[in-house]
This record gives sequence, C-alpha cells and structure tokens, in this order.
Amino acid sequence: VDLEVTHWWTSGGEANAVSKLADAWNATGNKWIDGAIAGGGDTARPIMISRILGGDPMDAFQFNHGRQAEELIQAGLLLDLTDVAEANHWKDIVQPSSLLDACTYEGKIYCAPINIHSWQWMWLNNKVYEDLGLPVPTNWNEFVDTADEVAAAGKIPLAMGGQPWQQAGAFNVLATAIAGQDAYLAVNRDKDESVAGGPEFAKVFEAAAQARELSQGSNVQDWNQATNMVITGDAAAQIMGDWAQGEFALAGKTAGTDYTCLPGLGLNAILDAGGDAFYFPAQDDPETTAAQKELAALLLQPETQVAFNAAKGSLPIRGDVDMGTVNDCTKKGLELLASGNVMPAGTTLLSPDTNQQVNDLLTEFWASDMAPADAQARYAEIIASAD
Amino acid sequence: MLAPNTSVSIRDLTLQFGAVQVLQTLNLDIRDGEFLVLLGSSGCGKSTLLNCIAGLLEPTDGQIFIKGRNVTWLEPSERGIGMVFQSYALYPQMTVRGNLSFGLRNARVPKAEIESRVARAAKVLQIEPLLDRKPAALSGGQRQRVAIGRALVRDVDVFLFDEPLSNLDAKLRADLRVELKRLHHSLDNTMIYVTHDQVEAMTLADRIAIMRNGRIMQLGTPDEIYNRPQNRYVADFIGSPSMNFVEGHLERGTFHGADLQLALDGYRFGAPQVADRPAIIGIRPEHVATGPLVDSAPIRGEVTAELVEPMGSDTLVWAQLAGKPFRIRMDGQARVSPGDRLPIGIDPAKASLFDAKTEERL
Amino acid sequence: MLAPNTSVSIRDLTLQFGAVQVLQTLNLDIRDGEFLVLLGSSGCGKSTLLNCIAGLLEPTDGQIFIKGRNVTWLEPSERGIGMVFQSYALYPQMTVRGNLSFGLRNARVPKAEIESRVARAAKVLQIEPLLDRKPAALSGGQRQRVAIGRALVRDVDVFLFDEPLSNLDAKLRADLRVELKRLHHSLDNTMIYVTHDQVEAMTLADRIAIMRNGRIMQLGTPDEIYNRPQNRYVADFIGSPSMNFVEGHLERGTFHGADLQLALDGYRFGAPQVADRPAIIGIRPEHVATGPLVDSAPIRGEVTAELVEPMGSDTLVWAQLAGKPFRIRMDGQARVSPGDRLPIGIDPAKASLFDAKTEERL
Amino acid sequence: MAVTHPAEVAAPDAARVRRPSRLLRNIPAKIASIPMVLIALVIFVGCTAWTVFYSFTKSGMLPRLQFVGLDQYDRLWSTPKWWTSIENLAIYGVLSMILTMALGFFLATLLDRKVRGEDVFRTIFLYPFALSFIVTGLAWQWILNPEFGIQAVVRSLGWEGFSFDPLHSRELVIYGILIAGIWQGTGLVMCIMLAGLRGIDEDIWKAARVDGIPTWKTYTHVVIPMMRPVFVTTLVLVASGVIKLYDLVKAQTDGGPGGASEVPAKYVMDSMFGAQNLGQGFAASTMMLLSVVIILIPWAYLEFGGKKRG
Amino acid sequence: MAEPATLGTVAAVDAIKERTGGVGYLEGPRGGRPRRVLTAHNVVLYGTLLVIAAYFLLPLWVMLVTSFKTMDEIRQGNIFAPPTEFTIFPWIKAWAQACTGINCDGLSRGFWNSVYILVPSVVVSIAVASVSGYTLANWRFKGSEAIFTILILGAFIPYQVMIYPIAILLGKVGLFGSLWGLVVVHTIFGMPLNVLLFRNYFSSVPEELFKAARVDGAGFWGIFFRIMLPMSLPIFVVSMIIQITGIWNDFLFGVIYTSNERYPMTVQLNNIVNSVQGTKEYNVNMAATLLTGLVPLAVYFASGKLFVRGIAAGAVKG
Ligand SMILES: Nc1ncnc2c1ncn2[C@@H]1O[C@H](COP(=O)(O)OP(=O)(O)OP(=O)(O)O)[C@@H](O)[C@H]1O
Ligand SMILES: Nc1ncnc2c1ncn2[C@@H]1O[C@H](COP(=O)(O)OP(=O)(O)OP(=O)(O)O)[C@@H](O)[C@H]1O
Ligand SMILES: [Mg+2]
Ligand SMILES: [Mg+2]
Repeated sequence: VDLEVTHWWTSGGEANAVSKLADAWNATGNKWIDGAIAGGGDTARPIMISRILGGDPMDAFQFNHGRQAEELIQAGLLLDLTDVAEANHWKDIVQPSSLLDACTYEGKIYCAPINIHSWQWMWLNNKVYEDLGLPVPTNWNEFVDTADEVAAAGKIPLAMGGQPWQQAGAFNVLATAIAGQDAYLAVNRDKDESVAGGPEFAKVFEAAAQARELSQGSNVQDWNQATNMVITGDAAAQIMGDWAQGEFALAGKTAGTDYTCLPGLGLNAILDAGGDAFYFPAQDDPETTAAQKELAALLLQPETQVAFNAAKGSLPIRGDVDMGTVNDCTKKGLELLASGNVMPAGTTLLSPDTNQQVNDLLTEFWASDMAPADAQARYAEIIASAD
Repeated sequence: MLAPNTSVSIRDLTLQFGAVQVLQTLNLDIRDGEFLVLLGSSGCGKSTLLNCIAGLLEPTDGQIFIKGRNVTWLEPSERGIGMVFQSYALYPQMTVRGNLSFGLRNARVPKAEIESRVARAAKVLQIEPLLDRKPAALSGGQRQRVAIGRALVRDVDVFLFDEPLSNLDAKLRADLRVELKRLHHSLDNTMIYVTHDQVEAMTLADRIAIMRNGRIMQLGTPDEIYNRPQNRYVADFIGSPSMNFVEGHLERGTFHGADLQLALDGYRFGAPQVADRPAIIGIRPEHVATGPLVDSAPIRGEVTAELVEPMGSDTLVWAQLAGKPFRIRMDGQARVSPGDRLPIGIDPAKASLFDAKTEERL
Repeated sequence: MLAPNTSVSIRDLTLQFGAVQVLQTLNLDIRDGEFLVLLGSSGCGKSTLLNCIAGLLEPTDGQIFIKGRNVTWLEPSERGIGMVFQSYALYPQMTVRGNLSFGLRNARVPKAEIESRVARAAKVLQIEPLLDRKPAALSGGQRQRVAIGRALVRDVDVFLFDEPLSNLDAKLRADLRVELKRLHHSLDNTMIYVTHDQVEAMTLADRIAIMRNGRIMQLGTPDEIYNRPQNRYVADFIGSPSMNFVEGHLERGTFHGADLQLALDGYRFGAPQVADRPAIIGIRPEHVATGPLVDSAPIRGEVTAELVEPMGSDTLVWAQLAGKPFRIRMDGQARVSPGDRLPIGIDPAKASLFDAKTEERL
Repeated sequence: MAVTHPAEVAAPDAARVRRPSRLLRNIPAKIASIPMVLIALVIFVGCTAWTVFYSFTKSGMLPRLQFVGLDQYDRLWSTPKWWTSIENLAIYGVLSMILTMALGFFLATLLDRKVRGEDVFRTIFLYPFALSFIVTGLAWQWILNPEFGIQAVVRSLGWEGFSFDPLHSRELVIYGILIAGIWQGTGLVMCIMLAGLRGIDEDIWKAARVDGIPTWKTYTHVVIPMMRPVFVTTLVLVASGVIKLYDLVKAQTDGGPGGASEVPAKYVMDSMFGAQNLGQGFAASTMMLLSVVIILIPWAYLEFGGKKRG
Repeated sequence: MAEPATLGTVAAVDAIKERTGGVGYLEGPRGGRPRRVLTAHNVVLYGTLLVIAAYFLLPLWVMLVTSFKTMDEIRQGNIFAPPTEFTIFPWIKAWAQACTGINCDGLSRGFWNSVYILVPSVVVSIAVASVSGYTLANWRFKGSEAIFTILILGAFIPYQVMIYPIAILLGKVGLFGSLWGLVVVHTIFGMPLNVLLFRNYFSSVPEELFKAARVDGAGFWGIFFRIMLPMSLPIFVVSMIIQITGIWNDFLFGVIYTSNERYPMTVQLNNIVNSVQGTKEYNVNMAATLLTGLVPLAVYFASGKLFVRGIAAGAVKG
C-alpha cells in the first residue's frame, strides 16, 4: 500500500534519517511516498491542516510532540492507535513514559513517538580552542570567560541562527541550566508569573543578554548553517538540540576529538524529552487504515529506531534497544535518560500560541538591544496570560 | 386597430433612464414604404426612439407594432428590421461577405440562398469587388455601403438608420444621400432615418418628424415643415441661416412691431379667427425680397448691411432690424458691402405668424 | 527680400515622413491682416502645413518667415503665433482662467497685466461668466471660444486654426463662424484657417488656398475660386452639389459635345488664344437657367428630371445629359416631379472651360 | 405644446402585450454570470463573513464556536508584533506606492520621449514582474548579503568602511524589502503609465508648446493631472499588492531580524499556522480588511458605481 | 500641370529667384534644425535609462553568473564577477539531482506538474473572467455593478483569510485535492484583476457593434464568440500573461490544494532552496530559481509588445 508521509525533515541529516524509515517501510512490500516540505513547521503546518480539513489528508504526518494535535483529535480527524499500542505493548517499552502521555488523549493513543530530542546541548569546536591554546570549556561559565579571546581571534564565540525558534530554544536551555529545573517547570508547566518575573529568571535574562553579545556577527538564518559555522571553525560554539549531531556526523566529525558536547550547558545536566511523533489522519479506506497501523507499529520496532535515531542524532524512544556503536555524545544522552534526569520539553508544556509569543519576544530581544529587565517583564506577562 | 397601411406604429411610448424622461408618451404612425426622417438637436431622444423600435432598448411603457404585429417585447432579430449605424459597426474581423452573411447564418438560411442574397445586395450597392476585403481596407463610404448591405440581405420590412452619413465628408455625404434615395425608390421599404442634418432631412424624407426633449414637435412633409412650421421651435430649427423673428402684436389682422407694419391679408391663418394678442412674425432670409423684386413685394423697408458672407451660390447678408439681427439671403452674384443700405420687401404669404406665449402657429 | 506687407511667407517648403512626400516645395505668401483659408480634402497636408508654420513640425527643407523674421528654427512659442485645435486641447484640470493665463504666467508676465489681458479676451469672446469653470463644464462652442481666447491673450501676430469648428454641430458652427469673422474684423490679425468645409472657407476667407497632395492648386479670393476655378480639380471640389462637366472638344471657338453646341462668345478665355483641342466644359448647377429665365439664356436645351431633392430654400434636380448625371439647382418653391421634361438654358459667361488633358482652365 | 398626430392614429385598444417576466430575459447571460456571482457572493463575501464571524471566537487550530467577544482584538492591539507589523506595512505601503508610482511614471516619461531601443528598455523594466516574490526575495537577499553582496564587493574595491547591510538592521530591514518590492513592481506601473501617456491627445502637447510651456512643466501641470484615472488604477493595483505583502518578506527575511520586518499578512499566517490560534489570525485579517474597506468603498463607489459605461 | 505652387506667390519671390540665380531662398536658417547626437539632453536621458536598467538587470545578472560558478568561487568571490571556471553542473543538479527529503530528482518532476496545472487553470480562469467581463460590460443585470465592486474589493483580501473556508468548501463539494479544485482556486483569485481588464476592454468596444450583432440575430454566446472574441486578442494576451505568471509562480495554493504527486515546480524550488544540506548551494539555488522563472520570463520576452498594447486597451480607463 502506498502511504504518503508529510514531514519537514529536509536538512542533510534529517533527510538521511527519513530515508531509513522509508527503506524500512518499503522493505515490507509497501511504498513510502515522501511528502517533504522544506521551510519548517510554519510552512508545512498550513498544508497539513488544510488538507486534513479539506478531506484529502495525507496518510501520515510528522508533528512536534506536544499539544499541537489536540484539536485534530477532538475533531475526530485522527486515527485511534490504541489497538496498535496495546498489541505492541507501547506502554511498557516507551521510555520515558511522558512521551506516550503526550500521545494520549482521553485514554486513547493517537500518535507514534519516533524519537527523543533534547534541546539541552551546547556544541563546541575543539580545534578553535586548541589553536588558541585554551582548554575546551566544560560549562557555560567557562565558555563566557574565554569568549573574549575567541572573539579576539576573529571567531564568533556563539553561533546563532536568525529564526525565532532557535533563539527561544537557546533561551530555554539557559533557563534550565541557570535557573534550575524547578524554576523552569514553575514557569513553563505551572505558568507561575512570579517566578518568571523573579530573581532566578533575571539571571537567565542576563545570561541571554551575554549570549546575545557573543553571537554578534552570525548572519545566518538556518540552524544547520549555524552548526556549520561551528563545524568549519568560524564559530566556537552553538546552543542547539541534539539534532545538530546529525550535521557533525554527516561532516565526518567525531565526538570528543573534533567537537565537544555539553548537556545542560555543563551546569545542570538534564534532558528535556521532547521529540517527534507521527500522526495518522483518519481515512475511509480500510486497507489504508490497516497500512497506517502497520506503519505505526513499524516506527517503534527496535531496528527502525536504531537506524533512524543513529542517522538523526536523536535518542530512541525505547530503553531496550542497543544503539550499538554510539558516539560520545549519544552515550552521554543515553546515560542521562537511563538515570532519569529527564524533564518534559517546553513544547509539550506550552500551547503553540504561547510558544509563538515567547518566540516573538525572544527573537526581538535577540536582535535588538532590549534591556534584560524589559524583556523579563514582557516574558512574565506572556506566562501570566498563557492558557 | 391599426390603419391598414401602417408599417410601424408607436403607441404611448415612454422611456426613462433613472429619473430622466427621455421619451414622453410618444405616438407615431409610419406608412408602408414611407421614408420618415427623425430630426432634432443632439440629445432630443432620436437614437433612443430608434433603438426602441429596433428592440435594443426596452421601453418603460407603451407598445410598438411593426406590420401590425406587436413587437414590443420581441428580440431585435425577430422584428423584421435592419439597422445601420453612424459608426458603421462592421465586424472588423470578418470580410465584407462575412459581414453581410452574418445575420443570415445566424438564422440558418441555406448556403445557396445566402450566396444569392449577398450577391444581389452587393450588386445593388456596387460593392461586388470588395466582398473579400476586411472593413479596415475600405473607405468610409464603402463601409457605410456595406453596413446598408447588411440590412439589405436580411430582407427586412423596415430599415432603421442612425445618422448613417455623419461620419463621412461633405462630398461623399451628398453622393450617398442620393444613392440612399435611389435605393428607397427601388426597394420601396419603410425607412426610418435619424439625423440632425437638415439638408439630409429635407432631401430624403417623405415626412419629417421634428423631435425635442423626447416629444414630436411636428410631423409633416418637408414642404410643410419648411413653409408651414407648426411652432416657433420648428421654424427656428429648420433652415440655415435660420428664420428671422420679429416680436410685436396682432391688432385686427395687422401685425405691428419693430419698425414694421404688416397687413396680413395674404397670410393663411391656421385657425379661422385670431384674436388680438402679442405675436411673433417669422420670415425666412431667402423670402426677403431684394433688388428688382422689392418693388413687387407688398411690404417694403430698408436695412443696413453689417456683414456679408459670400457662399458661392448665395450671399448671406447680416443686417439689423429693431436692434435684432436680421438675415437676408441673396443671389451669389450679388455685390453688397458692409454699410450699404438695402431696400427689402416682405410677402406676408411667405411669412409665419406665432402666438408670442404658446409659440404655436396662428 | 519679402514684399513689405507679407505677414507669413513660405519658401519652397518640403516635408517628408519617411518616403511619403507630404508637402512638395510649397510657396505661399500671406498678407498682413489677411484671413487665409487652407481648404482641401482629408490627408492633403493642410494640418501638416499649419504645424510647420507653428513650428510643431520641422520641415525637411525650405524656409518660413513671419513678419519678416526667419523663424524656421525657432520654437513655437517664439514665433508670435497662436493656435486653435479641432479637439480644443484645453488643459482639462485648469479653470478657463487658468487655461487663458497659463502661457502668460509661464512667460512671467506681471499679474496685473495677465488679468487685464484675460479680462479683455473674455470680453471679446463673451466668456466672462465662464472664467471659473473647468472645461468639462462647458459646451463645445464655449470650449472652442476658450481655445481661441488662449491664442488671443498672447497677443500674437498670426492666428492658426486647425479645423476649429468641425467638432461642433451645424447650428453652433454657423454662429461661431460669424463670430470668428467679426473677431477678425475687430482684431485685424493675420489668420490662417484649415478646414475641409467649403461653406466655412467661402464665408470666412479673404483668400482661399486649395490644396491637394501637398501642393497648392489655386490661391485666390472665394469669388475667383468659385467663379474662375483654375483647373478641373478646384472646379469639382468647390460647390455643392458640384459642377456639371460635359466632355467634348473645342472647334474654332465653339464647344461641341454631348447633345450640346456652345458658341463660346461670352466666355472670357484665360489664355488669349485657344487652339482646337479636346476640352471639358463645366457649368454650376445654379447657373443652369430654368423656368422663365430660359428664354433669355444664349443656349437652350431640355433634360428629363430623374430625382428631385427639395432642400427647403432650393430644390435640387438630378437629370441626365448624354448619359452623365446633370444637376440643376432651382428655387425652393419650384415644383418638379421625377420624369418631367425641363427646358434649360446655359450662359457661357458663367461656364468654365478646361483642357481635357492638363485639366487646366482655358 | 400639442403633439401633432397624423389622422390615422389607431384606436388605443390595439392588442397590448404585457411585459414578460424580467427573470426570463437574457437567460444565457444569467447562466453565464453564475460563476462570477458565486465567486463574488460565496467566496469573497461569504468567506470574508465567515472569517469575521470566527474572529469573535476562541478558535485554535480548528474553527470552534466558542465566543469570546472582542478578546481577540484586545489581544491583537496589545501585541507589540502587531504594532510592528502595521508600522512596517505603513512604511512599506506608503513608500512603495510613492516610489513605484514615481519611478514608474518617470520611466514612462523617459520612454515616451521617443527613445531608441524603447522595446529593450521596456522589457528590462518589466521582466521582474514575471518573477515571483519568492524569487525576488531570494535574489535580493543574496545581493544584500553583507558577506557576498554589495557591501562585500564595495569593500573589496577599497572602501573598507563601506557598510550596507539593511537586512540585518532592525531599523533598515523594511527598506531592504522595499528595494526588492520596487524592483519587482515598477515595471507594470511603468507599462500602465506609458499606455496612459500615449493616450493623451497629441494636441495638448502642441498647445503647450505653442504656449511656450517647458516640457517638465507640461508634465507637472497638464499631463499628470490629466492622468488621474490612470494613477488611480495603478494605485489600486499597487495597494492591493501591498496589503497582501507576505511572500517577499517570508523569502527575504522571514520577518527578521528579531521580528523587525513583520507585516500583517505574516502576522495572520503566524497566528493561524504557527500559533495555531485561528481566532487571532482572523481578528488580524479582519482588521486588515476593515482598513481596506474604509479606504476603498468610497473610491469604488466613485469609480464604478456612479457612471454607467466604463 | 503648370507649377500650381507658384500661382500664389507674390512677385517678390520671382524677383529673388532671378537675383539669386533661380534659388528662391533668403538668408537665414533653412530646413530642419541640425541635430547632434551627443546633446546634454540625450546624455542625461540615456544615462538615466542605463543606470536604471542596471538596477533592474542586477539581480538577473547575479543569478545568472552565480548559477554558473562553483561553490568555491562563490565563497571567495565577487557576486557580480562573471565565472572564471564556467560550470553547468548547478543547472544539472537543480534540474535533475537536487534533493528534497529523500527524493533527489530536482525540479524535473515539478516542471511537468506545473504544466499540467497551468494549462487547465489558465484556460478556465480566463474563460470565466472573460465571460464575466463581457457580461458586466454588455449584459448588465440588476446588481451587476455591486457584484463587480465586490470582485474588485476581493483583490484586496489577503489570500490567507480564505485558505480555510475555501478548503472546507472544496472539501464539501469533493474537489479538494483534485486538479479541478486547484483550477477553481486559481479562477477565484484571478477573477478581480482579469474581470477588470476584460470589462474595461469590452466596454471600449463600440456599443453599436454589439447592437448590430443583436439586430443580426446573434445571441449572448454568438456575440461573444463571433464578434467579441476575435477582436480581443490584445486583452487576452495580457490576461494570459498575468495568469500564466501568477499560476506558474504560485506556491501557496499549489501546495495546499493539491497532493504530493502534483506539487508544482515552485514547491520543488522552495524545497531545494530551503533544504539546507551542509552549506547553502547558492549556485544550485540560483539555477533552480532561474529554471523556475524560465517559463514566465520567456512569455514576457516573447510578448512584451502585445502586453503593453493590451494594457493600454484594458487597464487605463478606470
Ligand atoms: N444609458 C443612458 N442613461 C441615461 N441617460 C441616457 C442614456 N442614453 C441616453 N441618455 C440620455 O437620453 C437623451 C437622449 O439620448 P439620444 O441618444 O436618444 O439622443 P439623440 O437625439 O440621438 O442625440 P444625438 O444627436 O447626439 O445622437 C440624452 O439626453 C441622453 O443624455
Ligand atoms: N507622423 C506621420 N507619419 C507619416 N505620415 C504622416 C504623419 N502625419 C501625417 N502623415 C501623412 O501626411 C498626410 C497629410 O496629413 P495631414 O494631417 O496634414 O492631412 P490633413 O490635410 O490635415 O487631413 P485632415 O483633413 O484629415 O486633417 C497624410 O497622408 C498623412 O497620412
Ligand atoms: Mg443619437
Ligand atoms: Mg488635419
């Protein structure tokens, strides 16, 4: 059966990962019709939603894990995967279980989680520091201390793409690392504006202002262009999720020797377990429905998980697979995962609407000379009105 | 019931564009085979009336009959009319032949029949050599002939012309006028012809209807219209240069006014008895006798020439009578200079008399 | 050297548009204060000549003098001319006052001076109440007056008119014609006036230049043009209905042709001696004597009326002579019916004789 | 005034025919206008009404009938991004209207001066119109890129201090977009203006020359005022493009840097699809529509409603 | 004919002719004013034109030269300089090899999809718009002016506003996702401008022509097809150019209202340009962009003259 799958994974590492899924699906005698839309979720989402609304949905689509699909579920537009989940014991194998919770609505399961992504990483180019005769920083503070020398050598200390989600993401990473997990959850989960406006977050905003200084001069848009600056040594570091590792891998770099990764910026080693999931719009054709369920099951198979996550640089959603020859950074991630140093990701906690507002604020903050205090005040306001 | 020999009858025709009343309960009967000219100044509703007859405009009220059939709500093509427009309105992308046969093809007339009719029309109009040209390759006169031909082939009862000659130059206009007249003689169709050119109206018409503000002011033969205008408007409108008017009043059969005393013995009154009243007398410039003829005129006077316009065949003299301009038309050979005193003579039999208030003919 | 009283002189003016020779080594001298009309059929180069005089077109060759100054290379505004266009060419968004004063303001004439000139022109043209209106709110005649005013305020030596009246309706045209003539009398400026309307030409002109294919066919007073046309083209062009031509040949002072023998005793030959040759005689429709006057005509004949066009003041009779149409213009009161035999008379003194080959007057 | 009747005017009882039903006349014309009427009423009016209606609801990813009154509007007008958007639209709109019209008219007058190679120049000015905004945005992003583009080239020629980097400056970014917008849109304006200029009566030019008016003054005092309808047409055309400005921004800056080049249409898109807050997007688009309607209705009435035949 | 031109001249001229040996000229300038090519006026005029032409050509030039450069040269080089190592590899890659997701067949797939979408969309949208314009110009009915006003206002409605409701409507009538659904969408959004053009054009056709055809018995369609259509080539050209470029360049509707296997070329272009794999391959992007723009550009270059004429006929009057 031909299944059309829409996603926005079009960077080198991502496309490589998708092809693993496609290969696996094609190997079952079905056909994967790739519906990649470049340009990120904002370009792809209207297409997905309007096609579902118009009654000509694709067979499966990728969404960020979280509350994005809630309304589609409410409207009965998505396929109920509960039977697949039960048959394949998803409850037992998916780890952390919060991932499956995010797929669950009123007791039924509507999505197949595919990977775990964590934002909480900073990537550093070892060679830049070696050339300057400096030790590679092991946490944010050291990084900031050495930044002047890096800048003096004509390198950009911190690479940063121009898109709002990158800037907001980096901020959240700083928040967890500097203000700590509790404060982070108080703000993002409990929507406590007093914390958002409080002294811990004031420090976060100060740090963000510093990061803003350090990222002056990186005139790139896409995250992977920023990553590429680190890979080529034009920049020393980047705060970016683990998907950046796919780019390093594709460029033939080795973790530990060529680049260093610092989970939780080396201050507060923790992962936020967000990730991607596949949703399956409800279809009339029973044959298609059966195939959709087959695909859902396939996505969680250990072999698929290994192949996909190795290519994408993300972590598998089941603890029972052996990633085999994983590199340094993946190992660090797996360890954190195993030790339960996990917290829910911001996208799963906040509504897209609030996320958008936060993104708007932070991108403005990042590109202007807005005072940290002003930004914090507006941030607290957004949190206060979040739903 | 309609009179048996009427071709087109119009009953109480009224037409409004929004608030503007363009035609006002108009009645008109046109005889079979008659050449009727609708004459009037610009905007008086001539084209509107013609378009109503053609079915191109829907009247607000009233009825239209053609050959005894009530056609008020029929399509233009079902009325048995053909129409010729000022701008020719030829279909630019079709050849002359295509233009002529378009209506017939629409009516699904058999091929052979179309051909013979086109050939006949082309012969009558002498446009046979042009049949395969496009309108762009024709002169104005040729175009207008094709436009007439388009009505001709359709074998219609009534021809409608909307100022067909006014886009042509003077010479061509004169020629085509004569041809039209010949055509009418040979076809014997009813023709309704709109123009604002008096010469065309006078030369072509069996009868002329003078229109003003959506009403018919007078309907009559050219001779009647010219010599016995029913009201001052018609009198003024017809004739170039226009009629001279002298204001005054009637007193027991004599007209008194501005240096002029006119015993109206020779004048045929429209109404049997005319009471004394303010009146206007009108006299055409060419009816003012000059030179040797003055002596035989019943009334004589003298004016001073102010301006002389030699027009080749005639000479027009502008003079003054009681402070109002007074025009005299003289022979082309006449030699008059501005400032000359001119003896003139007036024959009441050739004058028109109007009531000063109603402006109707007395 | 130019003759002292010439206002505009044109020397060997030639103008080509690409391969088309529009003006062909044209020479013309216009006297001071003269009203010269350029008359000719469409496309003969009248507007082109006028535009050359105005400086709006550059001639290919030749010279133009205005008031003795060589203006061939001068800008239009420096030539001391004013021009009035057929389409009025008023500046639509300016008031009448703005239109009149625009050129003056541009030339930095003092305010007070502008006002007095505008006021004077407005008075002459009787457009004072219109000064604050925009052209869109004026009738055609009023617009044309404003266009004239625009030339008037600029106090120019020469007025150029390019068919100024042809967008107006017949009545208005007649009125404005008279006004133009009055204006010329009172201003005494040189006026060059392009038209293809004979009536305008005859009534307005001091002299008329008849043009054809970029050449001047005859230059003369209206009377000369009408009564002594220099060649057949002019004879045919002037007069409506046009002159009757009868082909034949001259034999010892007598014209023989088509049922007609004309001893040319009364005819004033243009050239002193005329050899026998094929010739054409031309006689104007109104010079054909009918009715009681036939008896006193030197030559008599008879024709059959074919078509009668009553035109109010005259009646036009179409007859045939030797198979060619022959037009006779009769009195408006004449009653002739098609088919009637008409005795006619011809006076050689009023006829024109042309060489059949060169078509020049003999 | 008595209307004269010929003697044989018939009795008024001659068969009268009643007016047939208006609905049944010109059936083919009525059938043929069905698509147009449907599009106008169902799509343009219907969809707009639908949008306005849902702007009073709390619709998220999907339309949802949960009314919240004017909440969406309150939120809209208290969002800094919206303010930035309309500010940008105002700057871009006013400038692009003025500049495209001015440049378009200027080019048209140059071409109207009977230049040699008019065809070539006209094609050069017009071709950008054939390219989509996406292409336009990308091309200009590339040219304005400080590392490869104009700035780099000028610096490499020796002017080290030269700085021209509008796309990365919050203050200048909208002007960077403007450069691209003008590049794309001027050609069409020029074409229309040229057509308008060619439509002006030759005699007006002649009259002005005879009056001794210099060419430039003839343009400013006579020709431009005469071209009012042409200017109106182009203005409408340009304005309708300005309101919809989205693709260009998306391709050139994606609203950056830091949201400094946001525009209303993008705000609508972001709200509807990024934030999955349809209600907010609908409120924003309703505001856009409202402003258009306020500007346009009187104009449309004057231009099209008043007179009968175009 | 004896020199008629001399008939009117005054004797003085003859005197001059005698004196000057047959040439009747007086002193002073004669004939047309001499023309110099390099006047200040011309320098300014052509100078300005050339400078502005440079501004307009700059992006095209940059795209062209970049698309023929290697990435190395782009990185070090001047974007305005012509390529030193000329390569057509970027074009090949853009056309046949560039990847989106896992499909690596470049633009080639999208090209035929675009053609497949373009033809019916252009035909249908112009057919509907021309008939509508014709109705509005010649067969007015009650409320037709109001409909027209609505259509014109429709030109101002941002597309985004209608994406949802149209998707729902198309879903309801079962056209969503089909080619015909997309055709309907293009027809809708092409309406305002094209109807305006057609209405203005048909209004300028003399009304008498229309009347003559009615007298000749032609009906609504007869007049349209046999009288109006053959006369309206210029406006059809304009409308076609506008629709071809609009539909060809469309991204949003193409991607929303069709499904994967019918994605037009612009979607592929967007994918190629926005899928950054490693560094941005500017040369491939430029080649892809130019390839995508080729069709509308060709249309413009081929019919520019007709376009201007048509614009004059359809757009200028209000
Ligand atoms: N469609 C219309 N809407 C409103 N008024 C109209 C319309 N058509 C004509 N009129 C008005 O009706 C009157 C009569 O017009 P009509 O065209 O019949 O005049 P006309 O006598 O043919 O004039 P002309 O000699 O200029 O052709 C005019 O005053 C005109 O303004
Ligand atoms: N710009 C031009 N290029 C080529 N030929 C031209 C141009 N202008 C005029 N002509 C030609 O020159 C001839 C004379 O034109 P002109 O306008 O002077 O005629 P006219 O006598 O004024 O005619 P009308 O009475 O129609 O105004 C015509 O045959 C015309 O075709
Ligand atoms: Mg009329
Ligand atoms: Mg002329």
